[in-house]
Amino acid sequence: MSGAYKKVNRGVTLTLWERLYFPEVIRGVLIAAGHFVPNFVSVTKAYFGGKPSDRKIMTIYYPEEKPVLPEAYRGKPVLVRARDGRGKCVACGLCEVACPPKCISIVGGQREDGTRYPVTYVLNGAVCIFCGFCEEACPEEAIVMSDRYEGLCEYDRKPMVYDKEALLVPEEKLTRRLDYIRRRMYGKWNY
Amino acid sequence: MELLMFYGFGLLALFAGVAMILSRQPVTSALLMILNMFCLSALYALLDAHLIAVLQLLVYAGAIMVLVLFVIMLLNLREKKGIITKHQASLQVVGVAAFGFFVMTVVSRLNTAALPKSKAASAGFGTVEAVGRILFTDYVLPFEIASVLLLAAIVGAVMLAKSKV
Amino acid sequence: MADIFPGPDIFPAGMLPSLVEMMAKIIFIFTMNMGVFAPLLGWVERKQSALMQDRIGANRADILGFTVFGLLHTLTDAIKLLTKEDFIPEGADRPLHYLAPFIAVVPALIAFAVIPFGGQYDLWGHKTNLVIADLDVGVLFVFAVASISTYGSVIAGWASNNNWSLLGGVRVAAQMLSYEVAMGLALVGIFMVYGTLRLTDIGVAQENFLHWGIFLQPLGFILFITCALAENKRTPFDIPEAESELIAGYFTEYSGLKFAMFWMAEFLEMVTISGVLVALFFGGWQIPFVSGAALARLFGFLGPNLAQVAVMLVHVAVFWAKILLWIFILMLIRWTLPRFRYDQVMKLGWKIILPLSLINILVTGLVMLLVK
Amino acid sequence: MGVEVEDRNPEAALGDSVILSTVDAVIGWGRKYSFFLYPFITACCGMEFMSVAGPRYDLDRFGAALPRFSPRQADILFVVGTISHKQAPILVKVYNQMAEPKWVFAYGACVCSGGMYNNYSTVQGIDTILPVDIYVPGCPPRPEIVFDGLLKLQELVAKERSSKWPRGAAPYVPKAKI
Repeated sequence: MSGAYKKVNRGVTLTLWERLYFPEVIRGVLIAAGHFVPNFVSVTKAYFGGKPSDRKIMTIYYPEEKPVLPEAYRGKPVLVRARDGRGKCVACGLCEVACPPKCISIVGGQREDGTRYPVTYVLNGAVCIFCGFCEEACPEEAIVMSDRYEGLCEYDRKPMVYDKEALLVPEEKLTRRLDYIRRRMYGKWNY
Repeated sequence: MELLMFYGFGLLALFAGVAMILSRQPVTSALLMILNMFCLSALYALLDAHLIAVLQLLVYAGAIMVLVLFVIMLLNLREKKGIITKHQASLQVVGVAAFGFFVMTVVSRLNTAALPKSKAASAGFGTVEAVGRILFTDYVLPFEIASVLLLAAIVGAVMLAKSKV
Repeated sequence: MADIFPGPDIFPAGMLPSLVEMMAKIIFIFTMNMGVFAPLLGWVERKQSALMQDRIGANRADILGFTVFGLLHTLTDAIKLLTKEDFIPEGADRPLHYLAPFIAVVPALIAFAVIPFGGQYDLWGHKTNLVIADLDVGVLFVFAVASISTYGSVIAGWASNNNWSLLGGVRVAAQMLSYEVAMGLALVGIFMVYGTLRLTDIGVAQENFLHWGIFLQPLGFILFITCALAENKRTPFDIPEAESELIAGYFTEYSGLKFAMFWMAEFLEMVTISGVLVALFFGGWQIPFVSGAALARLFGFLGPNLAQVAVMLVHVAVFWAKILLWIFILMLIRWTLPRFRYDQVMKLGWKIILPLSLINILVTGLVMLLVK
Repeated sequence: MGVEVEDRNPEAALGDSVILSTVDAVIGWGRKYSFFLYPFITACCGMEFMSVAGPRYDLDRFGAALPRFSPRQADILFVVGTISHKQAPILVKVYNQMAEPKWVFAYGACVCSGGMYNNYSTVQGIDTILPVDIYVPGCPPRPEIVFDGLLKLQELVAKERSSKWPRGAAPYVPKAKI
């Protein structure tokens, strides 16, 4: 054979001790046991009258313990109901355009005082991908991503199509997210 | 009790043997043969020959029949074709005749010959120690010759299986 | 077996106590295996793997809010598997498809007949030997039965009329055949050291802590535990049921209770292997540095008979505790090591373990000659 | 069969302080906490599925963590990832191979409704080919949402009556032979 290729040693050549295999098996088993024993002790301690913090395992006990959500968490998208009771949405259709899976459909209308509002605002929850583009596109802070993740799963697809009433949430409940948008998102885009 | 078990296992062994021959499915035949070996091993155990019983299970029912099954399963013999099916009827007649002749000979011989009386088993009969002692004193030469024969067979198998020397 | 079936004269003197003793021992072993270990090991496997992986494992099944560390999940599994559709594929060999799970389970139970779970005790003048069948060929019997258990998997693979199952069955046959030879040879050293195949005698010989099999036969021990793992068909050697290659191997087409039986067979085999390991290498029922006589003196205040009962109970408890320890270690190995490739398994069996066990026999013989 | 009396649950009326178990309730309880799942993973949701099954969220706590790769032994078909029309016959075959009782878990927007891929190549929601028991939206769904769906499915399973089974083959018969 001509030396046309260069042999690369990727550090996988084993020493004799490693090639014996058995010592390495014992080492691996000991590592595994090193995980088992402290976990076993801490879980048993937590079970018998200890604090949950005694548990060294990082598993979240989901339905009983809720995860701590970051501010940037994007849950169910909701429409903001302003303090005067009306929705903030003006049916400009920017979210409809920005939505990647095209899950929003709006029929706009005009009130007697000249302000625009959505006659129907339908958001298909089964299609929505929780990307938050609608929130970024919205000039009125009318649609924001809430931190709601419970109750989105359904036995049927029909209840997953949300209409305007199902989407409207009072502004007071969304202050955290609105603050976050103003601080981070507008700051980022330098409005 | 012992007699009852002897008849039970004996009949089961006979049934398994006959069913093995009659079965059309090769895998079923092989399994019935395993059952037959199992019964034989039980009969050995009833004769206090524990080592032979266990070896029967270990070697014949365990190892060799696994190999047989292995081959049958890989070949997947389901339908038999060829010369045997063509002349099946005549072959059956010949087989029955031969078997009948064999049975008649054996029965007539057994009727005339006096069966030797069985001796009571001595203490420690059939144990590993007793069998080992006999193997390595009285029968040491046949034992060694057998081992050489097996060694030759192994070497031959390796030579045949090896693609290049 | 002459002890079990005492000849034509029905009810000779002293037969009733032996009959009672025999039944008690059989029932005890049966409950320990089927009633305690088979369900418990499912739980142990789940919880232990979870804790090894820094998880918490199944813990949510509850009756009135009591979860009992997730033990009830075993019960839910049982209920679900009982009520699941029992499926037989088209073109399958129906009788064999039914038979295979039973052939897989039964040998694992039978093998326990020769494993002593306690010594010999003199209870109210009746000699009690805590082993169901004290066979002269003890360990060979275990091998023989283990070789029979192969058929459960092989038949299951063949009867399912499924290519993956068939491949799994063939792999089982090849693997068992290879490792049985090596396993038998690995134990020859032990037989040479103790001079007997009878498991009770080996147990008695291990009364001295330094005469335990693991100290006299360290290499034999390593070889045996490797072969035993291979016989058990669990993860480092689970090529017959390799999920990434064969879906689920020989039990691909099994559902519901029959699948559960294969599962149970695996667990029972694990108990049996631990039993053999403890009996041969880990002193059986013996406690290190505490002989049975010393223990009897300790319980002397109870009177001779009750003291023997107490010693018996302690020994049985020690034996099962050792089995639990071994099951823990086997589980650790199962959840630590990745699966071997098929050719690696064969190479390990024929080219490494078999020559090493032969060398072990040679060295053992030489040392025994020198010591004499 | 007459009119099915729904939700006349005496246990709930007594504040869950007693168990008046009918056989269905016991079976439902057993099935609810013993999902052996068949992960039918085709796309990116698979990564999130690993996170669900991993130590942080730990699917095993619900008794749903013994993945059986043989459909005969699986109870719940996790359809994880986009199902293209090319893939649909395979999915239907796997569903039909599963032993009753069986449930289908639609994991992610693509499986629920086609999601982003509103085009010629993608199945617009697997409920067009299979009966689906629970829809979990998200792209991919957060582990919390998955657990929410799993708990909801457990409720459904606990209340089921045995008359619901067997459910039979999927309504969709693929034209192509696979």
